[in-house]
Amino acid sequence: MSGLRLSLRARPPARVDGSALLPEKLQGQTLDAIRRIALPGWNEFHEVGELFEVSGEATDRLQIDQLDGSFDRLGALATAGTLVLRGQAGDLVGEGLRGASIEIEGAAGDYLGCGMRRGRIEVRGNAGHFAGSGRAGELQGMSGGTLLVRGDVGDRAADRMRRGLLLVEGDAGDYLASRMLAGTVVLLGRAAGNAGYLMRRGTVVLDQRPAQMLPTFNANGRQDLLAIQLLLRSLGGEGPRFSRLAARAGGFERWLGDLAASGQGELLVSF
Amino acid sequence: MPPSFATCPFCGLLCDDLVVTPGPAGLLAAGGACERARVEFSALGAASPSPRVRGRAAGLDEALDEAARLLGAARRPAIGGLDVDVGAMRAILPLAQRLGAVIDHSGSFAKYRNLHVVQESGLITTTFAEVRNRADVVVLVGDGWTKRFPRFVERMLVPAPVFAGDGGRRFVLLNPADRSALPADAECLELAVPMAELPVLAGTLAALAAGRPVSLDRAVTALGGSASDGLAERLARCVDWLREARYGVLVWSAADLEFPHAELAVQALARMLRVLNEKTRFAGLPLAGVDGDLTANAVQTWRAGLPLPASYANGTVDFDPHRHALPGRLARGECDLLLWVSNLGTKPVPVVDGVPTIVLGRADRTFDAAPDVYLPVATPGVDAPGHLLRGDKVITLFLKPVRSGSLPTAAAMIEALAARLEPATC
Amino acid sequence: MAESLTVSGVPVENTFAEAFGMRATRIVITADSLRWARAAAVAATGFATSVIACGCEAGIEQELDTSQTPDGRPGVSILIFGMSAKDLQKQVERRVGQCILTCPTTAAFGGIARDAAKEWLAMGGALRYFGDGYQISKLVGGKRYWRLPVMDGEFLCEERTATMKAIGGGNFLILARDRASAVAATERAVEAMTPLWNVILPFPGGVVRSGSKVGSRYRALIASTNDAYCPTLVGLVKTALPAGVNAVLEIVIDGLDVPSIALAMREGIRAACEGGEDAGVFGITAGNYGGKLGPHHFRLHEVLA
Amino acid sequence: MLTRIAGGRVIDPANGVNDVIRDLYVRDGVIVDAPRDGERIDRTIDAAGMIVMAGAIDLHTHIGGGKVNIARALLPEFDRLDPMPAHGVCEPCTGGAAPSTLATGYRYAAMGYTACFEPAMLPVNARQAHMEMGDTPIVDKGAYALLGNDDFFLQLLASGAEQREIDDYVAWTLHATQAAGIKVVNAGGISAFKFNARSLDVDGEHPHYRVTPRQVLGALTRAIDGLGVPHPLHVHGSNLGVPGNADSTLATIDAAEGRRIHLTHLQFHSYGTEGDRKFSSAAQRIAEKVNASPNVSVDVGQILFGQTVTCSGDSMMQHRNARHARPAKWVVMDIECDAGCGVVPFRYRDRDFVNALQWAIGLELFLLVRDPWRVFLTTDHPNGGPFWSYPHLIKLLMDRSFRNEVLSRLHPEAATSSTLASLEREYSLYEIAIMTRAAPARILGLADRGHLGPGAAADIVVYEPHSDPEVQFTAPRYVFKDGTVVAERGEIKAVTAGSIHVVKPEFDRGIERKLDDWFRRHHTQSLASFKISDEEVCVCGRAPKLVTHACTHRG
Repeated sequence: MSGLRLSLRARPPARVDGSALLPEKLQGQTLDAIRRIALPGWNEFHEVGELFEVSGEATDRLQIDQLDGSFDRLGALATAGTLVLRGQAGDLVGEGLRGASIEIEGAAGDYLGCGMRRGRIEVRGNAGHFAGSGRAGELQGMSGGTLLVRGDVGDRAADRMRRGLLLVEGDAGDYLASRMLAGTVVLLGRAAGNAGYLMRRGTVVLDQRPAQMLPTFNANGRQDLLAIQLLLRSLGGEGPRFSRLAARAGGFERWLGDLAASGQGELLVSF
Repeated sequence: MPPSFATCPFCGLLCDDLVVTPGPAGLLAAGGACERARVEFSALGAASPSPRVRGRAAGLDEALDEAARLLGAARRPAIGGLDVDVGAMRAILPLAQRLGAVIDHSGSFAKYRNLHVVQESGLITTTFAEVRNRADVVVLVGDGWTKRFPRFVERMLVPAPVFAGDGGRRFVLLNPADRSALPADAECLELAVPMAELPVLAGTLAALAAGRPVSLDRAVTALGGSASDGLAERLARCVDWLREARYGVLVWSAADLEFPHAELAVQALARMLRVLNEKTRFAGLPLAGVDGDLTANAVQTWRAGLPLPASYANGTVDFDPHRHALPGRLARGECDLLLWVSNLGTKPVPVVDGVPTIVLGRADRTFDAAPDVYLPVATPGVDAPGHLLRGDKVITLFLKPVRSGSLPTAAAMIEALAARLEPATC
Repeated sequence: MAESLTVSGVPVENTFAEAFGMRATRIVITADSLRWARAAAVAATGFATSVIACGCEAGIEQELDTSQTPDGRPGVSILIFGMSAKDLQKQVERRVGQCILTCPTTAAFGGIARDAAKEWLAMGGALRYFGDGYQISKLVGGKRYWRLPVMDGEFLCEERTATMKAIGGGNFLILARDRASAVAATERAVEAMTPLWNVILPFPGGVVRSGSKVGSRYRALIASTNDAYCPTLVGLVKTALPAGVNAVLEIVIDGLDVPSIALAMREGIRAACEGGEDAGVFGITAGNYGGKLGPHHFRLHEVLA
Repeated sequence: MLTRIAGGRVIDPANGVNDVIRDLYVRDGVIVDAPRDGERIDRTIDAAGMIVMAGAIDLHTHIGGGKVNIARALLPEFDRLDPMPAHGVCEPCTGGAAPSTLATGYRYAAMGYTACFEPAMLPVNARQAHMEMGDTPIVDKGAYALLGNDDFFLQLLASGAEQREIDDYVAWTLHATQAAGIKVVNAGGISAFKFNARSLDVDGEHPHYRVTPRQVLGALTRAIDGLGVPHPLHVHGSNLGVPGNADSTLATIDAAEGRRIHLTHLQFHSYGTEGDRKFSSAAQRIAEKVNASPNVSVDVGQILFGQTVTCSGDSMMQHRNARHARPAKWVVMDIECDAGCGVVPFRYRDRDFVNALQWAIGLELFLLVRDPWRVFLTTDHPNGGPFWSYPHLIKLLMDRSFRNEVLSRLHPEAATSSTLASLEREYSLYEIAIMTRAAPARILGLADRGHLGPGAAADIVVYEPHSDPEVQFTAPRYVFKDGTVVAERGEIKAVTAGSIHVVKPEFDRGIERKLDDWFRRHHTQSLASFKISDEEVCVCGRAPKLVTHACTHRG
């Protein structure tokens, strides 16, 4: 496969900020120059060459293999190119993403795609807590782009989400879409407790009935809404399970809430 | 000559009406002292510790030398505890900066339940004297506050609210609160649902307060109640009280909210306060100030611009409650030294295999596993002067020592330690 | 150089139709059934014959089957032409708001391809306040939609629709023996032009009888009846009507580009001339202002070549 | 050690010196007379061709106290955008919308400011305010204690107490909180908000005490004059930010009845209701009144475009303005029968009509108030913009074409709704020196600051002249603080500790009997706990010394 390839060979003693490893920044550099890039750890800087086997050619595609969860912020703020991560990616992968594509052939840590604005992240395995949310202390979560998790997501996925698309094939932990401001979540698996807590606007499509429905969501009856049909049809390319959801007829059971917030969000539950 | 009153540093109320005298077994706290104050003063009074190196008594110089040697060798030190006064915190932060340490308060997980809400939605709050003089409706969440703030009822809730008109004061107890803590004749409404249901209860009240059409039956079912137990009526009455209040106060202590993502329940309550304030006055009182949590955070926040937990690694300061939280850093094996500073309380020091530990601690503290170095330090308000932020966040009180002790202050100890380190290279 | 050209034996004058630059947008209206899409389209393109007094020129472009619409429902595409994006903005807001939003089961989508887009007009973006705060914005496939709660569910409306450069005023005139022949010829022409994309015939039934000239003896009017083509004025004014011609009808074509208008003119003229002079059609000509006013000249002989 | 600053162009308005080439001598942190012949000069700093002024003084900047710390905690997103890594002698910290105390000290000093006054110190929060100021390195500090919304004062006033008793209470507060002056914020309004009132105009009645803001202003201005406190009553008027509040502002001036009064962040109080949008500039009316009233001084509270956070004691108006918060999060507090606070982040946008007009109104006030001794350069930091935008603001005042060029880029109606474009005035360097040095020192009663005469503290700034005032004022060549070079060309060279400035007027301590009773009945701390001693404030404020300025009886 073409592109640059880094393969982890030494585990750093503490978490390392990997945000310098962007295809757009490395593109065109020599392998030696890339080996000399220093990544900030805790009170020390690690040269890429010390930590990784470096091979291939620096194009707009970068693959990092053998990840063990000790690198945070991989792909943060990326605007272009393709980043392929294999193994256990760390926390804050794709933080503030602005346009690139990140493929994780493994699992992701917490805060996956937090604050992302554009671009696409796809995870083959599971993602941790706060996928598609925002950085702690800030008002907004993910505000654009597509975040697709083939496995499960942890708690608080899409917390404070403002725009964009979070697609999950597996299950979601507690407080899915908590404080959601707008945007769209489609969950094929099951949502654990308190889905939609304090959500203000936005759409959460649940292909399975959640464990419980908050009393601050009111039933809106069965609704077959054109906007939702259109939305689901647009997901046809994301795999057969999404196509099947799009093809099902008869609309959804629609719940409106959270009335504890402004109450204009919708939970759409397959029946 | 009037008695000289002491200020008690052992909870966020900072009661300043204690009379502390030397007794046969340690210090005798009288005056307004609560049981907790009596125990703490007494325990401190009896101790006469010496520095220890790996459990063995040592001279101060030897212990400082050893601590400095360990600090000098550390590449990734963590500073924890921070159960301290302003002076100690002011000394700790330059050291943290110099060492590139990660720094966190032992109670920051609970503290963060409130900080989260401030940072991600905002809050309307009030302080003790407003509660005392103004509050006509007081909503009390949980019951941990009765233990953590023993004299809160006596000092803030028993005196008549002089600005509240003639109606007196009404109470709402959310969750299984201790009714007996309140005056026996107080008008009181109990919504006794399990603490873990607080998010649902808070959301329901917020929605009802905003006049939204919430089904009381569904709410009762979700809260684990039944049609016959009157919960629906009490919910409705509670909302009436909230809306009728001239000056309502909602009291909670974040440390009580021991369930995951509790900050969301606080945020629901914060929303409720916003809605209520469109028509009437209703403020929150997040009770805190135990173990110096507010103090440590305040000093860090004003000096660095960012609260705890923080990292000073690589000559910068960074705030991230997720990545820099000390328990996580320790559990992941990232730290190679733990400096624990605690001159107020005696919370257990985390023990991590292979991580040397230096404790600057209260005179009476004991250990299950002896730290590499223990440096006893003065307790502010007992052996040394100091300053602490009170539990309502606005008032800082001076802690006058009740005796003249010989122990150095934590600040002095840290400065002595810092003086032994190699000159900073950066 | 009076080169002569006939179609089915009908002489076509060697002249040109003079057309103007305009701005246009296409809106795709869908509904649960074609009936309601059509109803909305008819209303939305009503009273839109001439930009001078109607604010725009509009018409139904095509009826669409379920494979041709964004939401898989039957639909109708309409084209609206105006002199500027600003004028169009006003018309789109009014027509979508009054005629599509109001019509059962419908939805409205922008119909101009993104790469042809010139300016963007607010469509759902302008109508959303009808939702009184209950409107929902939704981004699907990179396009923003507004969902307005209405009494049969939701009105779905794309946030904006694009304009593109377009042309108004393509035309030809049918010179006929009598009114019946003229009408029959225009009916044939309109039928032939109806399947064509990118064009509309903004006048009633696609046909206009009140051809106009620039100016008037009344100072307030900028145009008035085309007296040279009025059979009832023969003998009174300098007429343009060949002998035997007693009725003239015009077909005006607005289109998104030159080839589409040219194609429409060719198909229309050919159909009008079908049956030749036996059908009472004696000539084809076109309206122009001497070439001074409009940049687009559709020469009849070239169009038919 | 004797230092000579040689050959600079000295601008020292307090001593009537305008651009005169002369040497300055500094010994032990103080400016001294030229030495006798033969006396050894240890160090000479060549200032030839450079401009020498006293250290600048900011008389209204929110640098400490709980509300600023709330703002810091509230907005980590802006700290993350403005990191200040460890550098030279500076510890790592952050700037942002509400900068850290370290960043505040470093940036003020680097810019040639050597003294800063926190204008809204809540008496109950005074310790923390002094601590935050104490952790603000290099610069001198002082604070104005807030009165006029505290229940003790309001009940005194409502009960018809004698002025003498009010004077004693005001003086007691100055002593107990270690303050340099007294400020009133939305007189009576903060308290009224606790009784659920949502607005209170100058002649409106407080819902509980039945007193009016006019009475509050009257009593406090009388007390300040009577006690001989050098700084006039510092007044944040009624109806902050409300269109049409110019009437309240004029009424506030009248309420002083000719006694000294300082109107702060006047820009936020100079709004009319003309025009389609019912929002207009009343700067001309206000400035005329100020020009005609020699008892009045003002600071402007200029707004500058960008992100900021408003920190105010005015909980009533901040709650009302909270709907404009951006980002949409805010904190409002009622505080301890003393006052309140509101922290509301704002983003001032140049394409927004209201914001653009606010900008223009501020500049109109600067240019229309004629006497530079009575108008002060402030942005009400951080409320209208950060203090580090002062060089930009100075350029706006000194360069008309620059000002009009900026105006032309704003919302077009800002120009048509104000007279700014037609104002030709350009401030001179001498006038800038007055408004940023000599005048603040005079109005605060700081005998040893704000000038370069012998006996003054050696707070001295040496600027390299530059055709662009913004460049010149951003990074002076040298900044001396008490004789130490603390900054060169914008870089901090030494981190020193500033002094605390206070006033301590004489009063009858008998007031403490009444206060003690009040504390027992209403407070949650004792009177003894409340008071801050001289020794304690130096610990809190990390101050090498407490400088007490004289009060002279006038009354």
